[in-house]
Amino acid sequence: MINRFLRHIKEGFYGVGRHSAMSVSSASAVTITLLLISIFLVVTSNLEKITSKIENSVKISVIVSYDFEAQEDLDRIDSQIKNIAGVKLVTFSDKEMEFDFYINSFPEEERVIFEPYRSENPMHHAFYVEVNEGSMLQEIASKISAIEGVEKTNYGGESSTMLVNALATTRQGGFILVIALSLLAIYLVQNTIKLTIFARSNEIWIMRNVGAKNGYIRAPFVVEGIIIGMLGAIIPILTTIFAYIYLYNKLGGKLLSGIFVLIPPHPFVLYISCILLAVGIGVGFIGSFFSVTKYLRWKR
Amino acid sequence: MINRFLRHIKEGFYGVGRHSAMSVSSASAVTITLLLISIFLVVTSNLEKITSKIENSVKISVIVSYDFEAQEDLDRIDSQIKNIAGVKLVTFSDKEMEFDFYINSFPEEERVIFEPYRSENPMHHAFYVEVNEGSMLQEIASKISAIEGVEKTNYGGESSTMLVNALATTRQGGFILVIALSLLAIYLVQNTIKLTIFARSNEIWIMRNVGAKNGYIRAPFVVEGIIIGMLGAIIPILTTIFAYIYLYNKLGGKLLSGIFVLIPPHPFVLYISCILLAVGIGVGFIGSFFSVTKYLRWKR
Amino acid sequence: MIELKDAVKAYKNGVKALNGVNLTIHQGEFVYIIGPTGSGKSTLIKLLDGEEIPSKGSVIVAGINVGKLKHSKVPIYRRNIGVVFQDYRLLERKTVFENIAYALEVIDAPKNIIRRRVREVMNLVGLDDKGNAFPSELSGGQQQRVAIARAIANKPKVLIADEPTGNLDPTKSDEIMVLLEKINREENTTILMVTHDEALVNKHQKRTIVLESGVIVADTFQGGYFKHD
Amino acid sequence: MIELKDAVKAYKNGVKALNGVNLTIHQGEFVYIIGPTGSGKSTLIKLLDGEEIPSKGSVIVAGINVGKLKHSKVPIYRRNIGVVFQDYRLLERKTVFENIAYALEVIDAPKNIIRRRVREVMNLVGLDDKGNAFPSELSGGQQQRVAIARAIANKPKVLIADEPTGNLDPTKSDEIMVLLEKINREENTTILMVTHDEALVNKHQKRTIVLESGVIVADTFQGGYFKHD
Ligand SMILES: Nc1ncnc2c1ncn2[C@@H]1O[C@H](COP(=O)(O)OP(=O)(O)OP(=O)(O)O)[C@@H](O)[C@H]1O
Ligand SMILES: Nc1ncnc2c1ncn2[C@@H]1O[C@H](COP(=O)(O)OP(=O)(O)OP(=O)(O)O)[C@@H](O)[C@H]1O
Ligand SMILES: [Mg+2]
Ligand SMILES: [Mg+2]
Repeated sequence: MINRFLRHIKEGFYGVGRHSAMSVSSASAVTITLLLISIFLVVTSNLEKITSKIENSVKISVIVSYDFEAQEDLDRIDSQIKNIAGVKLVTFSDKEMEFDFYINSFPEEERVIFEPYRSENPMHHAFYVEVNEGSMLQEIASKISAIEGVEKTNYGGESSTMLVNALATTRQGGFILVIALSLLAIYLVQNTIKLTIFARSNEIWIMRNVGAKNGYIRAPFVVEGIIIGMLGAIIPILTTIFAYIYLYNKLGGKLLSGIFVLIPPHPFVLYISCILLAVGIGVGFIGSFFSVTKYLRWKR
Repeated sequence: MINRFLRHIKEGFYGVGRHSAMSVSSASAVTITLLLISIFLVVTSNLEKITSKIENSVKISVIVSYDFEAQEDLDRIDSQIKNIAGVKLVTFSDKEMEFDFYINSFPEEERVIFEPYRSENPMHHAFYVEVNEGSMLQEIASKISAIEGVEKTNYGGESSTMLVNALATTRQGGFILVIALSLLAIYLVQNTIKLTIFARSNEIWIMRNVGAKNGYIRAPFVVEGIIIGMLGAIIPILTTIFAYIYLYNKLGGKLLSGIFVLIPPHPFVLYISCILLAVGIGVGFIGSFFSVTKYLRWKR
Repeated sequence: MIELKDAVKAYKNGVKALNGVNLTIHQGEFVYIIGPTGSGKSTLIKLLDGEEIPSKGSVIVAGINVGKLKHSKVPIYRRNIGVVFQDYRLLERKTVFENIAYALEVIDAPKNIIRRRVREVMNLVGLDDKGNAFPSELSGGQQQRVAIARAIANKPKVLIADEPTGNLDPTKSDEIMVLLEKINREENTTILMVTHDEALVNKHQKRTIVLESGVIVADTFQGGYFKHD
Repeated sequence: MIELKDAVKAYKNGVKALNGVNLTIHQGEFVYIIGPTGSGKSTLIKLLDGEEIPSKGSVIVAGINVGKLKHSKVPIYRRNIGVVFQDYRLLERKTVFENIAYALEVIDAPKNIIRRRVREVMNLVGLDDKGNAFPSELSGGQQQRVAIARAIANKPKVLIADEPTGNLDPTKSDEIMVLLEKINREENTTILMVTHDEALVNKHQKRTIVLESGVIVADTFQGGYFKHD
């Protein structure tokens, strides 16, 4: 049994060598496919990280009505907000802080204009609410608006939701694209392997002629497919590791002067490498398995 | 001669039919490749349009110093700005307009705060400068700053340049990616065609045995490659046309509630279709041409 | 051992290669099948080998109804019969040694036994020095002998040979005939041999079945290349 | 017409298939080449066909130094010689008709002439009803006859045949021999035929060249299957 297993492995390696032109063709198809997948994975993972970071930084500001400024009202509103599902953090900011914050948003020389108004402070008390997921901003804001004593809510206006939605769409779209492209790419590789095996369908048929069972014929082809998948994964893995580390260091880990922070290479490239290797082996295995099976039925 | 040409064409069509399994394999490789290319083309073209639109909408605001408010100074500054290379449009906005513009940016109820100041208007005269290319913003702004009488220039602050730069980078990166992926995809197709022809290298050799010159052997294979390229382009072309028109109509021609306007489908999808068809034919031609040439040298 | 009952074989394109063949061959017999080109001899062999399924009638070899075998069981059935195909059917990417060894590997024979047996049959057909050559590096007659060696390697109960001497010179043909007769005698192997070689049939006289246009027109022990007209 | 001078052919793996062959064949001659399997007969044909290049010496056919031909010129040279290969070399994906027609299409023969000539040669070799069959649907002997038909289709000046009757029954072989003799006589075609068929050689006696281990051991007009020992 062990002997037979080893024989198939050996035959698989021989096969790669003896059909070197075809092996190179298949392996290069794997390589290109995995390079594509690698690019997509790196981009989407980083996009994923960036969007979740932005989403988290968007807050809902809750303006308290002038008629509900008593401490008990504020406590009630606070706890009511905290009870809403999806709310992460609620911070309170009183009128004074709001006024300071407001005038600080003007250039220094213009601030004097506002000082006279401090005594009759026109600002409201406010709560700032952080939510778990950017996509829930609108829903939570409208729930908060319904609380008694809340004059209005604001979450950075339309542009904020829009940005968050845009990023979410991009992320989802990107994810679907990764999956779709990976499937297409895998189909391509499978196609290539099928063709290399087609060129040997005669061989498969002769093996049956000589008394080889289907499983016996299939084994070395499958081993060959796996080897080709592994060989094809080498370049993409090395490229990913070195290119990502290089880019990360070159950019200082940031994109666009620091708004976006990249995923640190250390465990990340290892994960990507494992995924690439797994896809390579998987594609090689599946591609050769089904192709051989197909040609096994070519003749009796 | 014509006869011979027709014979090759006919043989090419026969070839596609008689090697239907292989034709399907090659054509599906072409299809996937072109689908990828199509997605990239559509995305980059729209990105291109959006960025150039954003770039164009970013203006430099030029604040005129209080000491240069005479009409002759304003005329001089105006003409000096217009002389700078890359400037597209210069519009003037006087103190009054600036004041209105400023207070209009506040909520209605707060505007009363500012009215007392209208008589002693603290605003400056200003020019608004549109430039030809977003990437030149910074350069032109600093040239304008150097003009006598200009107190300061402003172009939406750092965030504006950053956005423009980010979009430019994305666009460039996207362009390089399109080219790179197209090349890789084309290589994949060429690889696939090579394998289908490899499976027939024996045929090529026998043709030489019977006295067929290399060109004569090659012709029907090349016709076959072109046919396969064209067949492979059908699905991507139809998909592009219908999917783009559908998405365009569904989104109302806009992305993210109107900040970004999409390219109208009418001539656009036709251009894309032509490109896809050309790539399909080109890949089929080149792939088959070189593969046959390679196997022609297999034996004497 | 071999029994065909009303076997008819019509190919997909309508050609009726066999048209009702009844035939019984007993264990240990040595039978020639002769007949003009295109008379259905190879088709008969393909039926026996399970490569083609009879359109009508049945083909029974060693108690097995060959035409009814499941696709996956066909190779296992083939382990009991050795076939020399008219077109040799050698594995192009394996050497002569590996080609012959393959037929033994599939039945999980131990390595050292395989090696010994392959050397033995290579010697029997006179190819001692070609073990490492690939089929494309052999002459026509050498390829034919590899096919013979492979067919006899695992000592099958039935040996079916489709023109095993078509590409051999008279001397070599005679040697192969002597070899087959020895196998037939010593191992009691049933042998069915298609041949066009008049000289051979006349020299080594055996039961001879004559096919013509898909039907048996003579089945005689009289020996000699039977001319039917 | 055909002249080999000290032709030596050593294959890449070191096998010396031909070891200094000197041979002159004149226009219109009909020559048998016989010899044991593996003696270099097919190699000799491959040299004449330009498929292999002599390691030493020269091969000249119709004034052309075949071994020195440029790769791209080889097919054009081949239009003057018809070759029946031992392994047939038919185009698998073309029908019998198309296979034969192909040899005429490459020399840009007009369509109607091609059609007429193909029908003619198919009739000559007795394959009138197989025009639409693919090679895989033919019996061994039928494939061999397609190869013969293709080789004679464009009336070559030299016809080289490697065991053209190896898969044919004696009657058919005889018919093919008569056909070749007719072509030789009527079109003055030089014919070189490799064969193992003793009966044929004895019946249709011609100049006979005996190869053994890559050298010519006899070249005689005495006729008959020459036994050298
Ligand atoms: N796969 C096939 N499809 C269709 N027809 C076939 C097929 N194989 C053989 N035939 C036809 O069946 C008939 C018998 O063929 P077969 O190969 O059995 O002849 P044979 O007796 O072996 O001849 P030969 O001596 O030339 O080898 C022939 O007319 C042949 O053309
Ligand atoms: N491509 C090759 N590479 C290496 N050796 C070869 C090659 N072709 C033939 N040989 C060897 O050269 C020798 C002569 O082969 P050749 O095919 O010329 O013999 P032949 O006389 O035609 O034999 P047969 O009658 O069996 O066809 C043989 O020993 C063979 O193994
Ligand atoms: Mg046959
Ligand atoms: Mg030979």
